Formats: sequence, structure tokens, C-alpha cells
Amino acid sequence: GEDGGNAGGGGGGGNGEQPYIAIVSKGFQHQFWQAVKNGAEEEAEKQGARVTFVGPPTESDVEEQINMLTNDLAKSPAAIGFAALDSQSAEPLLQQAKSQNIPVIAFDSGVDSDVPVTTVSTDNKAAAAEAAKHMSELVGGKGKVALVVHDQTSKSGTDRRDGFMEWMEQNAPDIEVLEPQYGGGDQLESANITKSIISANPDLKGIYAANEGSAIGVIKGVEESGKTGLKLVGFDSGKAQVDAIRDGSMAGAVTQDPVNMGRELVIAAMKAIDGEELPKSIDTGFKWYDKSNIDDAEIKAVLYE
Amino acid sequence: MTALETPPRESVAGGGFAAVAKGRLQQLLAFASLIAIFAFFSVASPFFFTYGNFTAILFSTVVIGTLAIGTTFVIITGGIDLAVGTGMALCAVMSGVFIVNMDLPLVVGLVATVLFGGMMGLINGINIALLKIPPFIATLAMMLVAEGLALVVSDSAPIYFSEEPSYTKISTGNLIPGVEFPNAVLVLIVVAVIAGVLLTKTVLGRYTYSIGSNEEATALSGIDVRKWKIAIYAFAGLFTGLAGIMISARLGSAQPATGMGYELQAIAAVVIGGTSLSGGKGSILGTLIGALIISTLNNGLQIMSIPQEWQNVILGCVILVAVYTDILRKKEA
Amino acid sequence: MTALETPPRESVAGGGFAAVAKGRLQQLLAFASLIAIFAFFSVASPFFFTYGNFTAILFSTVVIGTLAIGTTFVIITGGIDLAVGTGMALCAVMSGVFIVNMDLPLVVGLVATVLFGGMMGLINGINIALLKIPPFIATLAMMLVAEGLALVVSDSAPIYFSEEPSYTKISTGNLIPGVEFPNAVLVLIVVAVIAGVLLTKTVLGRYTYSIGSNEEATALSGIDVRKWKIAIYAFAGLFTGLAGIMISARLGSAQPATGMGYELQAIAAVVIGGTSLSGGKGSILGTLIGALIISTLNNGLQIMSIPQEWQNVILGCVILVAVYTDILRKKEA
Amino acid sequence: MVTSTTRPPTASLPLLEVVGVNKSFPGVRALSDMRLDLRAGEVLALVGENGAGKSTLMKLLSGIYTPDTGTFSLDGEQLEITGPKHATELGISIIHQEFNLVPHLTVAQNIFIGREPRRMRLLLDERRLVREARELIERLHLPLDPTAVVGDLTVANQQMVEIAKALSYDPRVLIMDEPTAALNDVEVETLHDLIRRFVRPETGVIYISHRMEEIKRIADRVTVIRDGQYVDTVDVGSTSTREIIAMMVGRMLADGAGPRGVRPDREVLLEVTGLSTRTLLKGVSFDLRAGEILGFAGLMGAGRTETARAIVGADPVDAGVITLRGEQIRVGHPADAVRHGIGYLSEDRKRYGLLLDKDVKANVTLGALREKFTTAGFIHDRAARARASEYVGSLRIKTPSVDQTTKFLSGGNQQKVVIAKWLARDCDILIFDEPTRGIDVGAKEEIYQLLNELAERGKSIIMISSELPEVLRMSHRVVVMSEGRVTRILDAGEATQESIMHYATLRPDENVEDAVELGLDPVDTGAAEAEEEGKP
Ligand SMILES: Nc1ncnc2c1ncn2[C@@H]1O[C@H](COP(=O)(O)OP(=O)(O)OP(=O)(O)O)[C@@H](O)[C@H]1O
Ligand SMILES: Nc1ncnc2c1ncn2[C@@H]1O[C@H](COP(=O)(O)OP(=O)(O)OP(=O)(O)O)[C@@H](O)[C@H]1O
Ligand SMILES: [Mg+2]
Ligand SMILES: [Mg+2]
Repeated sequence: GEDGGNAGGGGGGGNGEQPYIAIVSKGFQHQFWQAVKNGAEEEAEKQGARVTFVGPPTESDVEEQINMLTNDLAKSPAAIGFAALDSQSAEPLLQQAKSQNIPVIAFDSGVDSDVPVTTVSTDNKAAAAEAAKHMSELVGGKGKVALVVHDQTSKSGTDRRDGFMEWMEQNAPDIEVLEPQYGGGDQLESANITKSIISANPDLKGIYAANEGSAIGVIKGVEESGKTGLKLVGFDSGKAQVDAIRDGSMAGAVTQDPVNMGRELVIAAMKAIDGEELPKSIDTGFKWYDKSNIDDAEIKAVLYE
Repeated sequence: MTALETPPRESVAGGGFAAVAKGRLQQLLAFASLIAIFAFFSVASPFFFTYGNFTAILFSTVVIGTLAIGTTFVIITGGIDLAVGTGMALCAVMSGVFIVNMDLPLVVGLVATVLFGGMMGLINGINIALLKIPPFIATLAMMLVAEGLALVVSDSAPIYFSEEPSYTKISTGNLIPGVEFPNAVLVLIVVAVIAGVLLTKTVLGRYTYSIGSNEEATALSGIDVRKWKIAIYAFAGLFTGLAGIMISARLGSAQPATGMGYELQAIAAVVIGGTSLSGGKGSILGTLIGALIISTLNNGLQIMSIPQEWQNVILGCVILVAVYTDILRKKEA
Repeated sequence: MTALETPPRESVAGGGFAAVAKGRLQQLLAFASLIAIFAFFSVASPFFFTYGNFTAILFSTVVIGTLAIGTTFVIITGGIDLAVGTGMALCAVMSGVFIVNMDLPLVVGLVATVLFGGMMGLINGINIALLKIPPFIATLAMMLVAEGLALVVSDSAPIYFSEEPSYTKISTGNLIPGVEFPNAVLVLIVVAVIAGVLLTKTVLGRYTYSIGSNEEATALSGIDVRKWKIAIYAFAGLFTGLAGIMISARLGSAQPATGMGYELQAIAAVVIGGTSLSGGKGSILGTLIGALIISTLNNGLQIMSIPQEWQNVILGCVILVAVYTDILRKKEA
Repeated sequence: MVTSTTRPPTASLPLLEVVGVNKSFPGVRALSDMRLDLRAGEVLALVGENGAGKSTLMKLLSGIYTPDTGTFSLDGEQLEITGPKHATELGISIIHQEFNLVPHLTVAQNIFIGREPRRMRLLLDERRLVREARELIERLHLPLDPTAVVGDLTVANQQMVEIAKALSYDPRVLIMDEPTAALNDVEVETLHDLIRRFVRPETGVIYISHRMEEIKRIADRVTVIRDGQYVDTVDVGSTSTREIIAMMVGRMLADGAGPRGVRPDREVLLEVTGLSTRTLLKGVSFDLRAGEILGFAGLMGAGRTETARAIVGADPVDAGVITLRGEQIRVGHPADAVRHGIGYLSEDRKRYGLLLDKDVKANVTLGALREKFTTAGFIHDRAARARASEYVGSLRIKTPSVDQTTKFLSGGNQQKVVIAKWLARDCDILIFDEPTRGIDVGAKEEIYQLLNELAERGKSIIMISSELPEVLRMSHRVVVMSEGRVTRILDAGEATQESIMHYATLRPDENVEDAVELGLDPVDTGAAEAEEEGKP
């Protein structure tokens, strides 16, 4: 890029002393991404940095994300945080960032490129496998289990689906996993889907919801159908899920630590700006929580409402 | 408008026994598509034809149905409303602000929310009728503004009605004792009846049709078209407010990020129900049937466990066929 | 269509010096809004007014711009096309199938993809012109079908063009040596010029306007309106195919789930550009300006680091103001 | 050879022959056993009451409808007309009663639509198109600019475009369905010249009109139809107008009386002073008394319609004062005008008068809905139906029921529906813009009577009309306009055909206005401001 004229300084993106970190996320409106945003903003304040946080409306808007990354690059930030919807399509821009000497920190899921200096992520597949493991225990290793997933093409959607299904296939031969249904993360649509699944499968044992929106839908759908005894396993947190787990309508959920992801992202970015060495990857981990441990300090710290 | 067509069989603006009977017939035809879809699924899946599934279908029609009723008025005037989806989200958030954050009495909060929807409609109406901004653009702008404001007002976080158990009862409770019939469906029915009466029996409705049929002739007949258009948009906005209540009551929380795309579904329900996008024609019953066709198809395809990527393909084809047979039948009738 | 307005004073359909001059003026007015927006951002942010950012804005206009050009034809006939968004995704996937899976020569694959888009348009045209299904429903159905098929054909996974580096060059390469100017923008310009010529200088364009302005009179003048409508929808479909190529070339992959919502942006660009949804009126230049207004606003607001939840609010307001001043100016002109 | 048995053979051959044609629409028998023959070299007038089936017959001839039974022959050869295009190929061109123009295209583009000169099959040769249109227009002596957009033209000019378009096909049979309904006397004369030049030994014209004096002037023979049935065909020269009318309506009509002189005694109800608009009007002033019928005369584009629209607030006003019963009123919208009791019946019923896709009842009650047919916003359907039926009866609107969609009424009956709408609204001041446009002679008398009755009851009426005899007969006084100004207000005694034409053609600054009338870009000489009448 010819426009990288004032990038070398890397200092502040027009804001004097404060280093400017541009974060381009996979999403914006959903609670998970808001939690990442909050974590990043919190840490930035602490460190005296300025962050902006943008993301496309859905996780299939690859082109829009590319436009957002392009626009943020034009501002010559000191560092970029990037959660790629599709690694390959971002590669030219990542190369541009590299040529402008802007360090890139990947987050959420890995970016298939050697440009990012480090990756702050959790393993969605492993987390989904953890959910599968608990589901299997909850239903006693056999019976029908359904999936309500938020997206069938994005990486987080497919990882959270495949991690669950693969674990089941390998470890629970007596569990029949139904065809996954996709509700776009929309609570209402997920609720309607859930009710259809329950109608069509009177012998259903459990439902796994792959993100917060799906989980809220599943909880509502089950409640409205009046069906009892179903084991629900969720993903992420938020007040609705936490409440459901407290009152027993949901058995438990896996959660990643989005707030911490945001924090770690900014910490890594600040280190990169200062030229410090960084490990190849920083794992922010995931946790299983249910009624029994929901009030543990360790769990409480990773839940958002 | 073509010189080549023969007179239509029905009068939509109502009135007269013959006309009403013909009007019924027309709606029965759209209804026939719905019945056919119902019959098909009932045969195809043993789980479809159950009381529980019926209420599930009805329940899933409530939000889109409410939005579609408001949209029907707007479309009959020859306009369009793209703001109902995100506007609904904003109204849901406002409901949370009124009832949870400001702790207003439930009824006051509900009324305030519905009026807030009306106010959004009012602004649309002013932009369209006074500033002469095309409805598509005026409501597109409102859609964007509402989308943003829902996040701003809620601070991008859902507002929970956990302290207000009676709030969710509006949607999921059973007013009819002993029968499993969600209140939400009752609300939709009541609202539809009111809207239907207003559309066919009152001046507001008559002018809605007149403006859509020939706005200039209506104005020259001494009707203050600007004023009435504003009134119609404001009135339609009330349904956005109501839909905001219905969705947040069902979910027990106001979700600021939801709503985008609902406008298209609402418009689709209206159009499948026989209302013409060029205005002057349409009915509430048709809209309800249109909304039911969509939700029945969604439900049935899921019940049949069709892989989801195929569901949309089939949905698209069935809508085409349903509307086409409808057109054929009307021609023959 | 508003009450009491005097007949349009300017001819957009070309012809005659006075008419052309007036047409230019009208477009200059929409252009003025764009200039004002540009001027504002240039003052507001030091990062906005750079060569790199200009090309970024143009680059981000390519896909919507291409779709909007096709949509312009459809809207001038008085129709609408909701299928361009997901249709584009399906075309992108087909491009992947042709070029990656079937390993056809690049040029053949490209032509096949564009023709595939044309075929989707053809089906829309047949449904609309022969089966008389309203454009909204016909293209809504196609939108759903395309959405599903894109997933079915691609097996819900992106198709990567890694083996075909020349494919991405179509979008991101620089044909003009020594200048950083993406090919995609060149493609858009060339396509726009061709479309503009077709619209104003050929029979196809003339009948596009004519059908939108008075379909019945056009038919009575001995023009086979059905045939031409099918041709116009098929022609517009070619742009969907091209947009499928442009987006997948830019991303280096065919993303089956992307595309939903693009149709609304394309229609918005057309309408902001001064084309009336009731048909008979419009221009390619206007559409391009409309598309540029949207992409410039998106770019500028982000460059100014406006929090994202506020961006849409401002976007909505600015679109309103831009269109309103446009209306005011036209009235005064 | 098909032989015409009913008539002795004449020198001219039958060019077009219609035998035994039936056509029904749902609930309406539009034509039964209809026949007609057009001879080469003649102008055949076709007359009949509103809804008699004239337009339907012409639509059959131009391939828009297909007959239920019956045959057509051209030059003695029996044939089937498959569609509008086929009709033009056969040499039959039609000018429809309702225009079939494309408003967003220019005059030239409209004339040659479907036959645009092209290069390389697809490219339009716009220059040739304009040139050929200009040649055609000049050949026909029509006051049209080929590059003007048709939607901008007045109704009269749009009619001219239709005529040019029809003639551009070089037809053998030219059908004109009420071509003069929108024209004033001067324009009618232009059209008649045109027809005379068109009629050659191998061509023929079918001419539909409700204006009897016109038929006398232009037609050779006249065919009369009634209620969809053939009555007779007679030579114009040997038959009186009264006889023709009697055949049409099936009885003798008494000559209606006009109003009885000036009414200086009555109070001035409405006073318009210095009314000006940006587009045309310059200082229009006049007053209107209670119970008076005030005629408005002028040439096309004189500004009569614009004056009316300005008064009712349909178009923006630059300057001017409107005083009602001595009090100045502000009118920003037609709703304000109607609230003050001023109603406007537009000259273009299709565009400004009717809800075409709504039934007769909805149209009749539209204006008075809130005042007369509702309580608390709810519509009294029964009252509305009763009132609509009443008008269908009293105005003799030919319709199967009040639930019929107005789109399917004949042109004249649609006009009556609009009139009924204003009668239902009961305004004190009624502005009727070309109220008898497209109305048959019998109904015209009825409308004249109605106007008189209204005036008797103290209503004031402004009657804009392009038919001078009508203006002369009906008006207490006549306002004559030219080029956007009032050139003279004539008392009934002074008003004659000659005096009106004199003031109607009075032109303050010839050249500029000439250019405007021709639709060309005017050169601003600055002279337009000179010599203004009526400005305080
Ligand atoms: N498309 C149609 N559908 C139903 N009825 C029709 C249709 N067209 C005409 N009619 C009816 O057929 C009859 C003849 O109509 P037509 O238009 O031929 O009358 P007309 O002689 O031209 O009258 P006018 O002098 O008023 O123009 C009328 O009663 C009319 O209502
Ligand atoms: N509805 C209208 N919209 C826009 N311009 C109009 C309209 N009616 C008239 N005009 C313009 O105003 C001018 C005066 O026409 P107007 O109709 O007032 O004359 P008129 O005396 O009523 O003649 P006529 O009606 O016989 O053509 C015309 O040049 C025309 O361009
Ligand atoms: Mg007629
Ligand atoms: Mg006039």
C-alpha cells in the first residue's frame, strides 16, 4: 500500500501518545462479541491505549469484514486485532499490514497465515467435545440427541457442531445424533425449531445449543412445548442461560472466557507494539459449568450477564 | 390496470352482500393453498397433525403476523415499511427500559411501548408525506437508525424481565383455563380482528385503500392525504410496538440485536396473502393466511427432518407453486 | 406517484438535447450529496482523503455496484429483484464448481458463471412474465432456492481458488502497470459503461423504460412485453453472475452463506440514485452514485472511529438528509 | 366477394365490413349482432349513447378483444384479427378513447415505439428517430416538439401525439375514438384538416364523437348504435342532427334552456385577485356570484385548468388573494378548498378523478365519506349504497350495479361517476373542468339541466369548457383567458363566438408565447412582464 506513509511511527493513529489498537471481530451485536469488546476496552483503559471494535452483522459476511479491515488499516493503527471469518480472503490485507509494520494479533480462532504475531484463542472443537461428554453422561449414554446450531458455514459454527458430533461418534455409539438444525443465532427461530424437533421426536433425550442465542431459543422452546425431562446443554453464558442452569431447566453449559480473550488480546497487542516477543498462541481456555459449580469464584469470573 | 383484463370477481373494499361473499371466496382460495400444505404434511409426518403442533405453528406466527398486519396497511397505501424488524427490536428494548429500568407499572409500560412504536411510524409518515421522501428510503433509514438505537439504548446487552413474571405471561400464559392455548395467539387474533374492522369498516381503512388506488384523485376529492398517510404510518407503527412486546415477552428478555430480516418476512406474508405491492388492494385475513403459510411450511419441513439446506429450496418452490395456483384459480373462478 | 405532483419535467430515457442536459443536471444533484459527504469526511479525518482510501472505497463498491446495475434494469421495468444477494452466492459457488471442481479453463468458467446468473434471471423472468407471479414473490422464492442450493452444491463449505491465482487477479490485480488500482474497479467501470449504453442507446433499454412507464400501452404498441421482460430479467441476471465472480475473486473463495442482505443494499443504491420503484425512470450513473454514497458513508464513519452502534444511526440520518436535499434541489431546479 | 345486400352498390367499394358481431363481458352484453361497413374514401361517423358499445366495437377491430361471434372483412376478404400488432399490419390504426402513451418517453419515442430506427439491429438511431418524427409532425401540422416528454404535455397535446402515432403507420383504415374530446375548436379544425388530407380513394376513417356539429362537418355517413345494437346508417347530408339524436336515444329530445341572464344582484361569493403561478398564470382576477355559472373560455394552454388547480390548492401559488364571502382564505391543499366548500372536478378523470380499481359506490362516496356516511369513523355502508344507487339512477349511469369496478365502465359513464362524487359532497362552489367531456348528447342535456338546477339553488359554478356553444349557452358571464392572463370578462349579452375568439387569441408578446405553445424552449425576452391586467 502506498498509503502507508505515516505508518512507520506506529505510535498513535492521530491521537498523540495513546497507542491505537484496531480490533476487527467476527461479530458485533451478540453477547459473546460484546464481552470480548468489554474485556478489550477494560484492559486498554488500564494500559492507556485506545481501541476500536467493529464486526459484521453475521458470521457469513466475509466481504463486509474485509471492508472493515481495509478501513481500519487506512487509519494506520499501532496494532490490529483480527478474528478472521475466512483466513484466506484476508491474506492480502494481512500482507499489507505486515508491509506497513502493523503487528496483527489473531483472536478467537486461528488465522491461517504467518502474519499474526500470536493467536489468542480457545479451541471451539474441544469445548464442544466437552459439552458432548457431559451430554452423554446426562442421558446415560444412549438415546436421541438434537443440535441447534447458530450457523452452518462459519468456523465457530462448524467447530462447535463437529466437535460435539465427532465426540459422540467416537465415544457414545448408542447415542443417536439428529440432523443439526440451524437457527442463525436468532432466539425466536431457534425456539420454533426446538419445538418442531420435540414434536417430531417424542423420544428425544437431550438438546445441545451451540451458542447463546440458540441456547435461549432452546430453553424457551422446551418450556413452551411443556416437555419435561429433556437434558439441555448450552454454550457461552448470559443471564438467561445462567438462570436456566440455576433453576434446573438447563443441565449445564460450556463457556469460553470472552472477557479474558479481549483482555489478552490487548495485552498481546501492547507487547507487540513495544516489540516484545510473544508465544505463538495464547489459550484462553473453556470451562464446563452447571448447578454445582456456578457460584465458584473461578466460574463466576468467566461468566457474563 | 390493463384494458385486456376482465372485471375482477371480488371487491376488496368491502360492502354489499355479493361483494362480501366474493371477497370471502377469494380468501378461501388463498386458504386452499394453506389447507393443501396442511394436508400434505399431515400425511407425510405422523407428528404434524397434533394439537400441540398446531399451537406451536400458531405461536410461531405471532410476531411475524403482528408485524405483517401493520405492514398490510402501509402496503395498501402503496408504500412499504422496512423498519418493522429492527423497529420491533428497539420497541422491545424500550419495553425493557420502561418496565425494568424505569420500573413503571406493567400496563403503563406496555402502553408506552406500543405508543413508542406508533411514534416511529409517525416519523416515517412525516418523512414520507410531508418531506416526500420515498417510503423505501424513509423506512430504510428508520431501519438503520432503530438497529443502532436498540444497541445504544440497551448498551448492547439484553434486558431481562426476570423480576416481572407477569410480563412473560402476556405471551406464554394460558388465559383460557384448562386449555393449552398460549395468550400470544389470542393477542394476535384480537389484534387481527380489530385491524380487520378498522380496515374495512372505517374511514381510516377506506382512505388507506383510496390513497393506494389513486393518491392524486383522493387528494383532489378533498381528503388531506398527507394527514391520513401520517396517521396510517403511525397506526402501523403501533403494531411494531406490539410485536416488540410479544417477542420480548416470549423470550423473557429484550434482545437488541434481533429483528433484522423480520421485515422481509412480514412483507412476504402480506404479499403471499394477496395484497398488491402497488397498493389499493389487500386484506388482513389474507395477510394472516400468508403468515400461516410461511410458518406452516417452516414447521412442516422441520418436522419432516428435511436437511436444512434443502428446506429453503423447497420453501421457495412451494411458495411459487402456491401463489401460481392461486393466480390460476382466480382466473378460472 | 405522490399527489398533485406535476408530470416529471425531465427525461431520463434520453433523446433530444434539452432532455439530455436536464438529465445530466438531475444526476449532478445526486452527485452533489456525494461530494458534500466526501468534503465532510475529508475535513473530519486526516485518513480519509488519501489515494489509498479512495481506491478502498471504490473497491468496496464493486460487488454492490455490480448487483445494483442489474437491479436498475429490473426496477426501471417496475419490478424488483430480491434474489441478487443469495443468487450471487450461488453463482460464486458455481464459479468454484466450474473452475476448481470441474477444472474448466478460466475463461470458460467465467463465461459459464455469468451465464448461470443469466439463467437464474431467465427463470425469474419466465415466472413473472409468463406465469404472472408478482416480481416480489417470484424473486423471493428464487432467493430462498438460491440460498439453499448454494449450501447444497458447495456442501456448506467454502470453495477455495488457491490453485487458480489468476482468478483472484480478476479482482485484486492491477492491470494498469505501476498504478495501485484494483482490476475490480476497472471491471465495474467497464460494466457500468456497457450497461449505460444498453440502457440509453438500445432497444432493450428503450423497452425497459417503456414497460416501466406504461406496460399496457407498450403492449398495445405491438411490443411483445412478455418476451422483453424475460430478456430484461435474464440480462439483469448476468450481473448477478458477474457479482458472484467479483466477490469470490476478491475473497479467493466462494462463500456459500454470504449474500443475504446484499439485495437490500443493491435496491437501496438504486433508489438513492434516483430510480423510482414505480418504474419508468432511472439511470446507471445515478445507481453508481447511490452505491458510492452508501460505501463512502460506511467507510467514512469507520475511519472517523465512530462506535459501531452509532454508525447505523448516523448512516440512516445522513441517507434521509441526502435524499431530502436532493428532492428539494430538484424542486427548485 | 362479400356483398352488401342491404344497400344499393355505390361507386366506392366496401373497405371494411363487420357482420353479426356479438361481444359480452361478465354481466354486460356490450354488442349484439352488430354490423357496420366502411367504404373506401369516406369518413364514417359512429354515434351512440354512453355505453352503447362504440369503443368495444373499435377494440374488436383493433385486435384488443376477440369477438364471441361474427366476422370482419377487409377489401372483401374475411379475416381474423389476432392482436394489436396484427391490426396495424393489416392497415388498421386506432386512436383510443383513453390514451395509450408511455409518459416517461418523448413524443418521438412514443410515435415510433416498437418500430424504432435501428443500426445493427439493437442500437437505436435516436437522431433519425427525432428527424422522422419531426418530419411527420410537420407534415401533419401538429404543434408538437418531438423531444418533449409526453408526461409533461397537456391532454390536448397528448391527443395530438396519439394522432401522429396512428398516422405514422400509414393506415388504410383509421379509427378515431372521440379524438376531439380533449380539443377546443381551433384544434378540432386542425384535426379535421388532417382527416380531409388523409382520406383518399383507398382509405377510410371511422370517427366516433358525441359532438353533433362536428359530425355534420366531417362525416359522409353516420352509423347509429343503441344498447349494443345496430340502428341504422344514414347519409349525413340528408339527415338532420335532431333525427340522428332521436335514433341514438330512441326518442326526441327537447332543447334545454340555458341560464337566464346576468346576476348582478347576487352577492359576490368568491373573489380571486392577482393569482399568479411560477409556470403560467399572471395576475388572474375575477369574481363569482352566488347562483352564477361563470364560463371559462380560452385556447389550449390558456391557463384555465391551472387557474382552477391553483384556487383549490392543487398547485403551488406564487401570489394572489382568494376571498370567500368577503374573508380571505388560505388554501394549501385541496382538502382546505373542500372544507371551504370549493370542489374541483378535473378534466382528466382517469388520472385525477377516479379510483379506477374501486367500485362505483366507493368512488361516489369518496369525497363526502366523512361528512355524510360515517359515525365515529365507521362507515354506513347502507347509506353509501343507497346514495350511490340514487345517482346511478338520476344520472343514468350505465352499470350493472354500484359494485361494478369503475375501470369497466364506458368513458362517459366514468365521467358521470365523477360528477356524482361532487354532487354527493354538496359544495357551494363547484369548478367543473370540461364536465361534458366524452358525454353523449342526451346526457349532456341532463348535465346542463343539472348545472342550471344547482345554480337555481344558489350554488356557484365555474365551468371550464373548450366547446364554445356550450360556454355560450350555459354561462351568465364568460371569462376569457389567453397565455395565463384574463383578457376579458364578457357579460352574456356581449359573449359571442367571435368576441370570445378575439380575446382568446389576444397575445401580449407574440413570439415568446408562440414558442411556448409549440413546446419549444422559449428565449427569454423579458417582455413577458409587460402589460399585466388585474394586478392591483
Ligand atoms: N372490459 C370490460 N369489462 C366489462 N364491461 C365492459 C368492458 N368494456 C366495456 N364494458 C361495458 O360494455 C358497454 C359498452 O362500453 P363501450 O366502452 O363500448 O361504450 P361506448 O359506446 O364507447 O361509450 P362512451 O361513449 O361512454 O365511450 C358498457 O356498458 C361498458 O360498461
Ligand atoms: N396537471 C398538470 N400538471 C402540470 N402542468 C400542467 C397541468 N395542467 C396544465 N399544465 C400546464 O399548464 C399549462 C396551461 O394548461 P391548462 O391546462 O391550464 O390550460 P387550459 O386553458 O385548461 O387548456 P386545456 O385544458 O384545454 O389544455 C400547460 O402548458 C400545461 O403544461
Ligand atoms: Mg367509448
Ligand atoms: Mg384544461
